[in-house]
Amino acid sequence: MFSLEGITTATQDWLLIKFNPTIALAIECVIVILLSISLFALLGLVLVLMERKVAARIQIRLGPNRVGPGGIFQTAADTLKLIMKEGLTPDTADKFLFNLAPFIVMMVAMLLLAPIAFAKNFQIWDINIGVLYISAISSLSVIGILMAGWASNNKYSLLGAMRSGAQIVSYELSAGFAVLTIVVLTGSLQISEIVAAQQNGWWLFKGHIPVIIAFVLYIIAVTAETNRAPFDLAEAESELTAGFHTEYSGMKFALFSLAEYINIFIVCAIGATLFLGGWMPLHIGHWEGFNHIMDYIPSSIWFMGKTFFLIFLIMWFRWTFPRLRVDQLLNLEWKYLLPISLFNLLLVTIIAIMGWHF
Amino acid sequence: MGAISLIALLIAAIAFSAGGILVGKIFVKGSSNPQKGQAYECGIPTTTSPWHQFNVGYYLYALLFLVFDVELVFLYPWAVVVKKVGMIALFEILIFIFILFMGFLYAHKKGALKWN
Amino acid sequence: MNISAIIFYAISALILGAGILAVTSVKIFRSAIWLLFSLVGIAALYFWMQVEFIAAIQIVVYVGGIVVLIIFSIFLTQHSGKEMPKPTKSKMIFSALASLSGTAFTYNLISHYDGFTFNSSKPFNTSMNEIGTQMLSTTNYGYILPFELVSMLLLAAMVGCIVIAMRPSSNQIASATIMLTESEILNKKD
Amino acid sequence: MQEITLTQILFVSTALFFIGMYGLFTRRNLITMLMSIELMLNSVNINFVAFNKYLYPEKLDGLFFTLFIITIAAAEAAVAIAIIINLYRSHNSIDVDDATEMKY
Amino acid sequence: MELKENIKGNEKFPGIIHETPGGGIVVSSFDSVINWARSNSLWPLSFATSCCGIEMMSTASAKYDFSRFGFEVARASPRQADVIIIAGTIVNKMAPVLKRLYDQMADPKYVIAMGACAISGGPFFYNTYSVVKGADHIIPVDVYIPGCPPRPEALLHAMIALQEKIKMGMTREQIRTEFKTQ
Amino acid sequence: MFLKDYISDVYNGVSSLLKGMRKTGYYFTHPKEIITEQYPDNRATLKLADRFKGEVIMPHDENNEHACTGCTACEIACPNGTIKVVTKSEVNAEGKKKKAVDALVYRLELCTMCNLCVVACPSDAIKMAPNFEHSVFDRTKLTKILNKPGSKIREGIE
Amino acid sequence: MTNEEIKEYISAHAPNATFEETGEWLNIIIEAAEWKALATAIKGNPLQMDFVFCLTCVDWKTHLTMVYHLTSTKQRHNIVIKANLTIDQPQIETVAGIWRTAEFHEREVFEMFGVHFSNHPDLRKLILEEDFKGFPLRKDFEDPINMIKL
Amino acid sequence: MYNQTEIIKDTTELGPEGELVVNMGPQHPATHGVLHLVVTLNGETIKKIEPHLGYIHRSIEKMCESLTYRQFIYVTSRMDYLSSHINNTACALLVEKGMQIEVPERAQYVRTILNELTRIASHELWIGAMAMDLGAFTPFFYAFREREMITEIMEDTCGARLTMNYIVPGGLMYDIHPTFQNKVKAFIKQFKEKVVEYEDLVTNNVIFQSRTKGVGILSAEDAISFGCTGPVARASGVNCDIRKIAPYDVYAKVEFDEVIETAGDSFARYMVRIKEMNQSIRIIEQLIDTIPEGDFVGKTKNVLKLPKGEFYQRVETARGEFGVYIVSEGGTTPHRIKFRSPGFSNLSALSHMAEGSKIGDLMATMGTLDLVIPDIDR
Ligand code: SF4
Ligand code: SF4
Ligand code: SF4
Repeated sequence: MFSLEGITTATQDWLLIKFNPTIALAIECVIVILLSISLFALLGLVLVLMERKVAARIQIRLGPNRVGPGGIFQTAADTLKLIMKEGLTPDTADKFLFNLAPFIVMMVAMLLLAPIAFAKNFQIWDINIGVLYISAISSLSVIGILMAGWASNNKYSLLGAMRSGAQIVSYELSAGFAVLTIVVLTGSLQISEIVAAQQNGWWLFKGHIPVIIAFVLYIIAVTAETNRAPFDLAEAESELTAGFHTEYSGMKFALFSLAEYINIFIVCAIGATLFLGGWMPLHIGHWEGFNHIMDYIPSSIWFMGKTFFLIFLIMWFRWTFPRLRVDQLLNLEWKYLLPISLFNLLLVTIIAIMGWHF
Repeated sequence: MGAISLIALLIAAIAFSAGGILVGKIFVKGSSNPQKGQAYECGIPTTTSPWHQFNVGYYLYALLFLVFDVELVFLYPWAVVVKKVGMIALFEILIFIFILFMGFLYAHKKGALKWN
Repeated sequence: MNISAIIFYAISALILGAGILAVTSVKIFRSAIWLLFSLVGIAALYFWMQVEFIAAIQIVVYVGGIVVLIIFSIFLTQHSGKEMPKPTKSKMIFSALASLSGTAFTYNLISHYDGFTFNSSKPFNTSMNEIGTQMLSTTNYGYILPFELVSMLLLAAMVGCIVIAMRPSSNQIASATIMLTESEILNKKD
Repeated sequence: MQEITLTQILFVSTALFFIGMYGLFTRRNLITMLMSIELMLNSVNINFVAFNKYLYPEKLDGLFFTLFIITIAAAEAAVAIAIIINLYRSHNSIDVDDATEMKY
Repeated sequence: MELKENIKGNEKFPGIIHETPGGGIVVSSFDSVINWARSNSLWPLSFATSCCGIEMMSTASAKYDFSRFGFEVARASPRQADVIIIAGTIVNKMAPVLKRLYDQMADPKYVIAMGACAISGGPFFYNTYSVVKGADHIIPVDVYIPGCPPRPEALLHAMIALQEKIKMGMTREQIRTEFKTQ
Repeated sequence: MFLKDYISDVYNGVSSLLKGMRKTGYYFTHPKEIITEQYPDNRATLKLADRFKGEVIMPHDENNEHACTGCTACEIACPNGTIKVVTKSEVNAEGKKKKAVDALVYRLELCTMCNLCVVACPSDAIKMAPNFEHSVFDRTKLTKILNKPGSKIREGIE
Repeated sequence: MTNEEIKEYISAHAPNATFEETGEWLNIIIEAAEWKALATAIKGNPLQMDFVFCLTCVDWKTHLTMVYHLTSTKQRHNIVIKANLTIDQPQIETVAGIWRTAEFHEREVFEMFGVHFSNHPDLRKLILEEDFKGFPLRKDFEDPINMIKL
Repeated sequence: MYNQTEIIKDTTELGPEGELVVNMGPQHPATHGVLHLVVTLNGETIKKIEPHLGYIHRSIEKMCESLTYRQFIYVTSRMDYLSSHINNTACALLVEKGMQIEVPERAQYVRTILNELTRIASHELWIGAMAMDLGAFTPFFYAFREREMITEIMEDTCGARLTMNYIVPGGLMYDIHPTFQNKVKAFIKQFKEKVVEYEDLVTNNVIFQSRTKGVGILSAEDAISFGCTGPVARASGVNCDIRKIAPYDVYAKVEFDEVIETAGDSFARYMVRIKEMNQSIRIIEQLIDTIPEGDFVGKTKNVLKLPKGEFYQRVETARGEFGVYIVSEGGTTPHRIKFRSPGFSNLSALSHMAEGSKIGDLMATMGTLDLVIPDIDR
């Protein structure tokens, strides 16, 4: 893998030379569309396989290993099968909303890709409200779930949807506060600036204990926001069979689970950007030699490495903990996470104003 | 690229989902039977519809969320300029958060955060 | 027609179409969903006008908060699958006429008013820095007082909500406990 | 056609306002009425932002007004829904026609 | 008894192959790709009624681990499942439920009858008034595994057999859909 | 006091969770603990317990002879009618008429592997075999005739 | 408590009771009509028969016999109480209010034997289908469709 | 017969205001088989639970009336398949009691060891299944690893993994496998090492504790009144261990404690089972080295005929008291046979325990009741 900065600028230059600006823009759009679709497909395949492999390792078994070498085509087979499976719509459902819901969750997941910096200068749109944009768009995903749950006309779906509605909105708060701590330290919402601020050290290390607390809060909150175990009440198998997507089958179901995995990727990418310096290599103070060596590793690898580390963390949670009960889940947010993050924000503010961080 | 990219992404999402669903629609011929369209409820015919008014204990959380959400929104512009404005910003936010924390404590006292 | 205009028309169509469906749809849940689309459309319009901050807030507050709240309250108070009773024909026609004429009248007013002075000498700057600084400034054009007042408003709203929404439920709990004790007595008897 | 002018944006906001009004007239259900009011508030917000952008681009007051309107709308919606739920509990209906009778 | 021939080879196939009425089986390369995907991604419905269900759980457990074949995605909802493993006795009261579950599954769907009970009522064949004498009276079954209960390897064997059957396009499901399109 | 409880709550909770994660993390990093045996691949080395009750078989020796006298003891012992002994009259070498087994019909689909028939058989003609790969596509394939075609009763068994 | 004391106590409450001591435990045969009163009596002091560990019915072709196996978790003595019922109109008072486990057991006996438990709070079929005809555990039960005789 | 003539009910029919009637089961991951609960919900709170049984009613009692005393034993291992050995033992004991058959010491020892192994296997499976109900998947795999060792031992000796049919009236079907003792010892060693793992993953986990503590409380009086037995009753402080009250086989000779907890909640039930496994290990340790030599089966007639009369045998299965009640007319088949299953009574307490709690609590409660539905339906 290389740093992708060169490629993008070269392409853009070439396009601008060859065509007039409008057509160049159109072609770029097409490129973005193709890239994002393939990223989606690839991420879906990789993450699902990774999840299954991680689960298997933790559970002292082998995991998929018979489809292709080491089982790497397992998820490809699954996807192909899901595409080629009947996607039925129950007669009793609200057909329009039932079929619309997967589109909504997909669109939300896709829109969230825009501000993520995958590598140095490789970003679809460095929007000036970066992290706020992320929290805004991700708050839309709850609608998709509520819609799916209601439109299915199924009791499990509805209960699951309601649960996840309450859960997602609640945990948005502490995720927001955790993000705010970094905004306070950086003084900008723009992703590129946040990354740039970590030139000489990641916030996780620079920001003392408050940032570490914020990081922990962030991880917990996004785990809940993406409906992952131990907060997967929306699809709690033992309680609500399959939760809000009980009635979905085939590709529509695949879209839901794909969106779930993409959301995990995105929140982990954001987490890596905010706390672990995004594509910034690991730099330690004034160790010039060390920093130099780190610079040789391409930025995209840094970014992916950090993101996948966080993803692994979230998977590790899933395969370790039992699920919380609904009221405990909401309690956790309102009684623990929210007060702690409010207090933590004040601490960080003091640190930022006093300039106590490195 | 700017905002155009958002539209491009939207198109990508729609194309991706619609493509997947359409392929399935075209190539798979499903059987049909009267049970298939019925809601799944552990293999028992459903008798009551869920589209029926029932108690949700969650709305109180949604109410509180709304309040805190608006607060969070106001904190964003503040957070951006905290470093520039300095101490005043800290005091301003102290008052702001203090007032809201009062509300939070009130809610806690009243038992609004307790599941009923 | 340039791209920006096309996008504007698309967004306007979304806003107005979804808005109309929101007020005419017979299923209340669908109505809420249409409202949601209309609100998202408005956010898109803000995006189009390059006030991203407001757009984001529109989505966070309206879509993430208010619509979810509305949906919850629908579940609590409605048969969400049942069709709502249609208003009477005459009422519908009357309201439609009133609204249409209102629109026509206002539009007439706007399109013939040429008092709008376009002084686009300075670019429209909505960077977060600007907003933040002005919000926290204590000078003439600062919004620090409203900013602090907002917290009071939110506090009031929160207290109000809790007081209003919690009261009858405690009654219900009381009545439930009475019923419970009764049944317990009955159980104890045999 | 050229650039979009202020007039066109104002037309959208006007139309939205009257759509909200239509809803307010025809609906008899408190929640749907609340939804209509939200639409009307939003049309006002559009106006604020549009005027700010087109007429006074050097200032930000329109934005702040929108911001505060959204805040107030949120607070209003929260309280309104609390009231609606309360009303529903005591009357078992949130139809305005029923609510006027105040039976309990 | 040689697995390689029994399962890998197409000639010596366990069981009879029903000829498709009206012609042979044409498996185009497109079909074979699809069948490859389908056979390698059989998500079972977590359906277990009695003792055999415990052996099904054992098959899922670390020692036998049917996730190696990609079967571990047990779905609780029939909409997302591909195969019902009827693990256990089916009684008259359960029969409509099983039928309904099968009906509610999205196509294509397959059925494995696990254990004597699911095949024929097994130990409860005689003198019982409530046991269905074979699940294939209710829904079409693709693969039968005798045993009471069949050991986990036997279930894996049946799964492999089902995979082969799908790859050959010989499941009842596939034959039925071919009927329709003709 | 309240604050202390609060903090200790958080601390205890987090530490118990971390302990759990350490355990799973241990297994994640120790692939040696994996106990999976890979069934179709390990088929050559797979050794089942020799007592494993997989199906009832009737051992035949190299002369295609078995030990079944056709006494129907197994049929009587079987709790659910899995075995049907079809007998025939046979004229043996000395010219005496004798009952002999024509077909020992065994319906694997019904068998519950309870071993009662084996215990009941007076001449140990049948036994349990540790086979398990019985999967078929057609239920009728499961009805077997245990004595091989043309087989005879072994000399000297009454 | 010895069997003699138990007998004495029970005779006081159910004068028509006869006793039988051939089996493992003391068998008490009573009239169906006496059952409820006796049940209340033996639940309390001094017998404290608070635990019904088996409740079933036996079909003798001519009559049905309800069999209650009782024990005391405090004193650990077991008794078996039997009550004969007619085959045409088997009816006995419920004891679901005394021992709550009886509720389910009686429902089971109701559907399997057709014994009617008067005053039972919820006497419906528990195990069989709603429209099941007949009482399967009775000796004269025939089901030619489902039952294959060996 | 199974055509789709079933009428599809109109789904617009409405339940009472504010309530949601949800069917849980018969096909539901948490009902462990085919229990059907009709749950009336008010929000997430359970207002009423109504169990519907019979989805696996196999008419075993009727069937047994036509099976001989040798044959009917095998059916009992299909009832509570997780304690199949113990069920078989109960039947064998009853026949032995009725016909006064002497059982050799060796057989009694082996039976006891196997019974305890079965109990451990059953509890292991339960831990996995319950953890799964509560949303933790990994303990299931760890628990099955140990359980698999037991099944291996069973397979060596009895020839089957789950439904053994190893016990016959009078003793055992055949002698134990030569490696039996060594394998059991190896298992004990491994088990002692690994059982502490559950502490990290399950017992001490805050989430698990808060999900189970104070959930599904059953008081001692209720437990007795509902006829609960086994770990369920013992967690409420009722001592009801048949191995202590009416010892059979060699339980009178071994030392072990009856595990009693008093809280009566789901966590107590969990702890009872964990501790019970340790007690089982203790019993096995006492017996495994002292299995006497000798016959493995006593002298029995070829055709077993129980004398006229009534017989009852109680044993302690992994789920509680299992009773066999036989009315014999003196023939080769019983006149009436009744199995008193522990799960049936335990289930009847479910609605009492779960009413007023959340759906999530129902899973914890139901999980710790350890229901085996075929045992309940018979
Ligand atoms: S085949 Fe045997 S093990 Fe399987 S369900 Fe039937 S009785 Fe149980
Ligand atoms: S093993 Fe049992 S069921 Fe099978 S044939 Fe022998 S006696 Fe019959
Ligand atoms: S197998 Fe044995 S018992 Fe059966 S008929 Fe032959 S000799 Fe007799």
